[in-house]
Amino acid sequence: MTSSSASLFPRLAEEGGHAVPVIHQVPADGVFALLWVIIALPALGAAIILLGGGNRTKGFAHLLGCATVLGSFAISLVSFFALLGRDETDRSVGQFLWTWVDAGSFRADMALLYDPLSALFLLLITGVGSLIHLYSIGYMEHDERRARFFGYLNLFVAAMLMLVLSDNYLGVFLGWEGVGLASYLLIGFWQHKPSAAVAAKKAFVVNRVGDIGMALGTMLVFATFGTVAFAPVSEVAGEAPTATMTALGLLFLLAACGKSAQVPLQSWLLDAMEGPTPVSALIHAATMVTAGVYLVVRSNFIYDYTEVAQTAVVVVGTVTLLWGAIIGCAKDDIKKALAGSTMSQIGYMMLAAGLGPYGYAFAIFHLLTHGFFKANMFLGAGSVMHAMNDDVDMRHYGALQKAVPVTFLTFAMGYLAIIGFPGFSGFWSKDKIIEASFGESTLVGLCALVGAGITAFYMTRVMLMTFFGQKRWEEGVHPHESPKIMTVPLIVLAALSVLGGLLLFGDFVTDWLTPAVGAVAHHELAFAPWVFSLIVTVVVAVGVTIAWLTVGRNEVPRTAPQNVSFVTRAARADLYGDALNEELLMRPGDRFVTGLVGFDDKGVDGVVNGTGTAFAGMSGTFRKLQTGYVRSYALSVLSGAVLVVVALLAVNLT
Amino acid sequence: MDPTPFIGLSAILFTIGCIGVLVRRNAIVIFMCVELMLNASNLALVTFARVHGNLDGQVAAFFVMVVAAAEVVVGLAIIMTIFRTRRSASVDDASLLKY
Amino acid sequence: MVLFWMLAPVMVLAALGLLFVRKAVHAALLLAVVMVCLAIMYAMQDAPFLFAVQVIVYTGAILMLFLFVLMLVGVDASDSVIETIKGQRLAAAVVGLLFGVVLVVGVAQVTITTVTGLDVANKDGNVQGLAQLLFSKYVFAFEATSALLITAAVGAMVLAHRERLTPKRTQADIAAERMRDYVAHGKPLGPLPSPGVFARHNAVDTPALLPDGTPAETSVSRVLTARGTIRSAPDLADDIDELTRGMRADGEVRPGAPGEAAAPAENDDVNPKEK
Amino acid sequence: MFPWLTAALLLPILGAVVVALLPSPSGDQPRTDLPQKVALGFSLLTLLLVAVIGVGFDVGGERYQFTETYTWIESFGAHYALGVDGIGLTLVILTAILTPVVILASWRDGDNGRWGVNSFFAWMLALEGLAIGVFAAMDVFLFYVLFEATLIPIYFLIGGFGGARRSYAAVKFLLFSLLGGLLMLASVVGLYVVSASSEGGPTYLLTELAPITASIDTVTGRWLFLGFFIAFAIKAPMFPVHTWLPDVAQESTPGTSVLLVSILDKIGTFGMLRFCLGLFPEASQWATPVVLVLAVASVLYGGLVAIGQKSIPRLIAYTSVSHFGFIVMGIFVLNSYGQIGSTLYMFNHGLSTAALFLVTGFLINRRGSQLIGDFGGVEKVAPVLAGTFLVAGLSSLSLPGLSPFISEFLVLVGTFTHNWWYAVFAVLGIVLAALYILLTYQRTMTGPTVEAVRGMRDLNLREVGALAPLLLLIVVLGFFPKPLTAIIDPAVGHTLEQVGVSDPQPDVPAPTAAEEEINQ
Repeated sequence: MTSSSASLFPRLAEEGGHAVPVIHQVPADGVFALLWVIIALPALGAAIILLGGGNRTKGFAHLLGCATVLGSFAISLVSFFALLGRDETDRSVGQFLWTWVDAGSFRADMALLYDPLSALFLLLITGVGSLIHLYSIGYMEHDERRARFFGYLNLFVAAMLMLVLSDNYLGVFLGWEGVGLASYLLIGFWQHKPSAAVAAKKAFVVNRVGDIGMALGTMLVFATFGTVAFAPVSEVAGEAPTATMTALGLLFLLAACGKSAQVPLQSWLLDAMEGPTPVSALIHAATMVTAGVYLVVRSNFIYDYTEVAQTAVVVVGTVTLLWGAIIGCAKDDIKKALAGSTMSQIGYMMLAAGLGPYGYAFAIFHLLTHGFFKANMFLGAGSVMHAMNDDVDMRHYGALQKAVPVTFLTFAMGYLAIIGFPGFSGFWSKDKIIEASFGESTLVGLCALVGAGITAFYMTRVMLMTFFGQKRWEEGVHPHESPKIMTVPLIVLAALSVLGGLLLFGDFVTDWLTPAVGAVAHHELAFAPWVFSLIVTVVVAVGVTIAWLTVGRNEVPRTAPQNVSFVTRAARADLYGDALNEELLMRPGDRFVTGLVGFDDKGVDGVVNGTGTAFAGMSGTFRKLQTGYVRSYALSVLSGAVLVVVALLAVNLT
Repeated sequence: MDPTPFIGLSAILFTIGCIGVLVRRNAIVIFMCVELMLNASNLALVTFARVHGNLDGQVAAFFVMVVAAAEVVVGLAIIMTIFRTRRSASVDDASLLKY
Repeated sequence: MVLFWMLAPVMVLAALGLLFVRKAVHAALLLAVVMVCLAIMYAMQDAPFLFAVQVIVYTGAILMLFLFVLMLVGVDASDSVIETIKGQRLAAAVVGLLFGVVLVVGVAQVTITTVTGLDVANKDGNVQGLAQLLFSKYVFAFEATSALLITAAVGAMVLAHRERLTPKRTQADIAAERMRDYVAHGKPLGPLPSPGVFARHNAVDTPALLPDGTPAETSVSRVLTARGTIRSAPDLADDIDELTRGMRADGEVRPGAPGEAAAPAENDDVNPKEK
Repeated sequence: MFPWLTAALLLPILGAVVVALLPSPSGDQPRTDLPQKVALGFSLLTLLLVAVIGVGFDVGGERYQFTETYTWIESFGAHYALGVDGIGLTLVILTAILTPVVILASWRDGDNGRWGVNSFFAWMLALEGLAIGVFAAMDVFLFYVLFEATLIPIYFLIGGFGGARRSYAAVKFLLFSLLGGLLMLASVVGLYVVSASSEGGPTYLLTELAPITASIDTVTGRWLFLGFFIAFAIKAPMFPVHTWLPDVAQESTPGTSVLLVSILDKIGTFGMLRFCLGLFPEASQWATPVVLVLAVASVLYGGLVAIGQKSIPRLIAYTSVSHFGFIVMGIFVLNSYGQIGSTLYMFNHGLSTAALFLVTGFLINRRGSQLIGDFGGVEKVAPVLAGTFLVAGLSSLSLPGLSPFISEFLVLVGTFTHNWWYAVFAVLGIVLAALYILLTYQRTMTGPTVEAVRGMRDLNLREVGALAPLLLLIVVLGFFPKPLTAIIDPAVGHTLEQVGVSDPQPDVPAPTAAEEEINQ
């Protein structure tokens, strides 16, 4: 690696302390032979439900949907413990299924890679997925298309599992777009609402922009290394030119931005809240949106060799964490507030992932805990909406803690976790990230710190507006607690939100992930870690206090006040991200397309039709020669004869 | 006998026939002019037969006559038919073959 | 050669006449002159068979056909002097003369040095020589011409044949139609009355008199009526009056003079066409 | 040896004759659907025959198999010579699969034509036979004759059955095609001159011609190449000679559009691969930059203009322009990924566009309007229709897991390894694809159900039966394209060998041993 003294971020790799891990796969035996079943089960479920049709599968679709995911969870769990029992060097299990694409020297296999990283993801996806499936049985009970909903959910789980299990970039791409499709279908699940249909399309299209990065990245990987599989690439990654690695890193960052709703491709996530709430919990909080983080962490053997791309990841993460947090502060729609928060939290993960070996493990750790508490909160929000007749406006809530006690308590667990209340899971994971980012750069660290404060502010605001204060309910709303099938998953997730921090106990997570992402590196910090924890806690407390002072003490108006500061207006408008897209892309794009259509009709086709018209005009002129008089024809025949004779004479005379 | 005047006469008659076809309008007269052209060529054929000293030219002239006879039969029948339907023997009246 | 120089101007003049005469019949006669002269030239050039054929087939058959057709089309049909196609005459003259000039120039290029003559070829006789060629070298062409002639004959028949558009009227149809006419218009059932037959004057140009003394105009041929060479009944009546006056010198006059009787001549009997 | 390919060529044509001679149904009799049934029977028999050919094809064997060669016109060196390599076989199979599907889907479409039902299905079968002949022709002259002959049935199919301005569309199509055909004829004549002056005398036989043209004079070669290329570009169609396609798609019946876009247009790209590259390797390399620019332009232009369309068939037509851009791009990047991808793309595009045309055809037939604005909320009343439309659309936008993805990706990989600039621009096409498909889906299928579609029936059994094989193939080949790539791979290898290029090597080749180890 070439050194760059101008860099803000000194690299440990340069000092030789960090070894980029190389993936050595061992054949799948024992329980690992069943790896493919983990994907196949939900895929089968989706196929049965979707091909069978809504009416025929109505009776059993929800049960089948849950059963397949629970089955996958069981296998994942067994596999996890099996992996736990292995040597650290044997923890990358490969399973070859079949050759997918084989063209010339291009080859991509349907092959699975089960290593500590994917193991954690499997647990998250199937575990949280199972809970959300169960919850959906209750949440979607009155929807006549519930069977189809479960079909889509299963499809999503299958695709997501493909994404994290594939051993090559093309397979990741398959899962990548598969989850995009499922997300599209689920956001637009209530597609009779035009807003849902538009949001679904927007999500897909924005994701496609990110997919450009994924596609080009995969191509560049192939062009550089002659293969798209992780293992061989990780072996020789160090020999590739830095420029290539930078390009790869930026391309995959583009992909990650799309999938994980990072600035500048963040605009779809808030709109995606049009989907049913379990979808928001599963796809747009816990799993799919974290795929970008997965991609960056999985490609650690690329990012470790390129500072520029890493810096880009850090910048994107930092900007997004603030961006999302600010948006979250202004939203009155409970789901959108949570979506802003999701964006912000993924920003943290991105930031961590961009820190390289200092942060990979913490990114994943935060990803897990976030998966727990954010799913918990989304489901809680769903439960609240369920109680409030699907009203999402927090200004119509208030004083719900008595009406929906279980939801309140579980939501509170999630709340404490996300703001980083000491001891709760979010405290451990976020604290580590802030600490590591301070090690990188004071500026980034400060941003992360401020983000934590804002997080505390807006989450407290959500909490206060929803569960405390005065009743501001709509007429005829009688809040009631949700059925057991919904509250049980809430309780489980709340427990995980509280206890998720245990994963860090004895540095379990970081050690576990070492074979996949390398050992954690540590900065020499100015203060001891506990000092950072203290600072973070103080900042959080400040955020909570501000929220209490502004929201908790005052009456909350039932309609949003309009004479507010510019910052609030901007935050309500998603910091003008959509407006920017519209002005910069959609409007000119529209005009360009209209112009092009006109050009095609009038220009390109005009040339064609013009030629036709010209010939028609010419023949119109020439046909006048055809007078119909035999004698003029005879005259022309004679003239021809004269010409022939003259020609003959001319030839003979010369 | 010098054959050249014969050939010249043939050419002159042929030309007159041509012009006749072009300027006359009565279909029957036009037909006569065509006959004149055929005859003019016959004269040339016969003359060349004498020049070359074999009878092939005469045979050709004979064939021309036969063909002319057939042509006249059909042509006049056509003129009759047209006359019957259109009450006119002028070729300018049969000008349907136009734009 | 003398003969040639005598005939040639005649032919050229006759041919030119073809261009300028107004009546088609005259054109046909001028063409006949050209053809006969040509026949003589064939004879001059040792082609007696063609001479005969020219006279018999061309002048005899083809020209007669022309005349027949002219008769059918109308002998008096003549071209109008006005040219209908703009510039046709001028263009025809220019192109035609150009053609002629080119032709003549072309012919003049060829200098015919030796004339072989047909003495050798005609040693067994011209007809025999031609027959020899026709039935050996040109036999296929000859057979083809026979097919051509048959086709032409059939073609001419087909063309001249008038397509029957309605079923042929049988005698019964005609009789029935007459009855219908009689019922509807009171047309006489029988044949038209024969013209008047008088003791003194027995001619087709005089209408017969009906029992009431009126002339029956249908009794006279329509052609005569059209030509106006008909003697009207009043004329005849005058004659008769004269006669009777002469006969009845004592001055006794017969009642119902024909002059008055001619007045109601216009009735249904009169052919509506002539009306 | 049994002349399998001749049989596959003649069987549909025989079917066409039989169908044409069947008594045509008159108004007062109950409908027996006899022409449809007989046509379907013949097309299925052909499919069976082609399946036998496919099974009998030896992947490791000769390049051209099932060859038959008879001298046709000796003085031209023209032969009746048939034979297939992997590329030709792929397209023959595509033809054989699509024809029965189209016949089944167009069951009622021939009822209101200018001519009877019989002629509609007879022309379809005739087209199938001729198309198989084109793909199997081993002689340039025979190829040319069949290439032009395919215009006859398709002209009557467009001009006889469809919308109000079908005559305009048919004539436009014909004129475009004839223009291309004329240029190609010039090149075919030129080939005669070239081969006649060679040692072996005139020959049009591909196998004998290739060595002759390989050493052709550069300038001549380039001119001859241009004649072929322009004809194929019009056929394909590529920007800027594409404008006949939207008109035809708009006016003709869906079945006709499928036969045209999915099968006939492939002759263009097939021809580029076999004739342009096979006969004029030097000229092909010379033309590569221009062709690639045009191809990328087609990709983007087709996609952009598709977004702006108001009529669904026109939109699909423009998407095809975009897709053909990809195919041509893959062919002219001159490496195995691109060309395997292109050949696969031809097959997959055939399937996905057929599905898209047919399902939108069903939709349009029900509503009686082609305009996107006349639909809305169809998903609610006809979920199966909406679902199949979505799957067909997703395959058109190359969603991974559906067969077109693999081909598109391979083409892009090929382009990337050739020159990454082209790939960067072409890859924008995938965003455009998402836009034009999903916008259409959103506008027609989602939202509140508009009044006019409220009583719309869902797909019936026949329609599902026509679409199911297509969608099944799309999904199966999306995960397991091996049967096709296996037969295409050697053929592309031969083509590249003729051109004299080989695949670029990776900068940092990664060891593959580790992979092989687990793969056992």
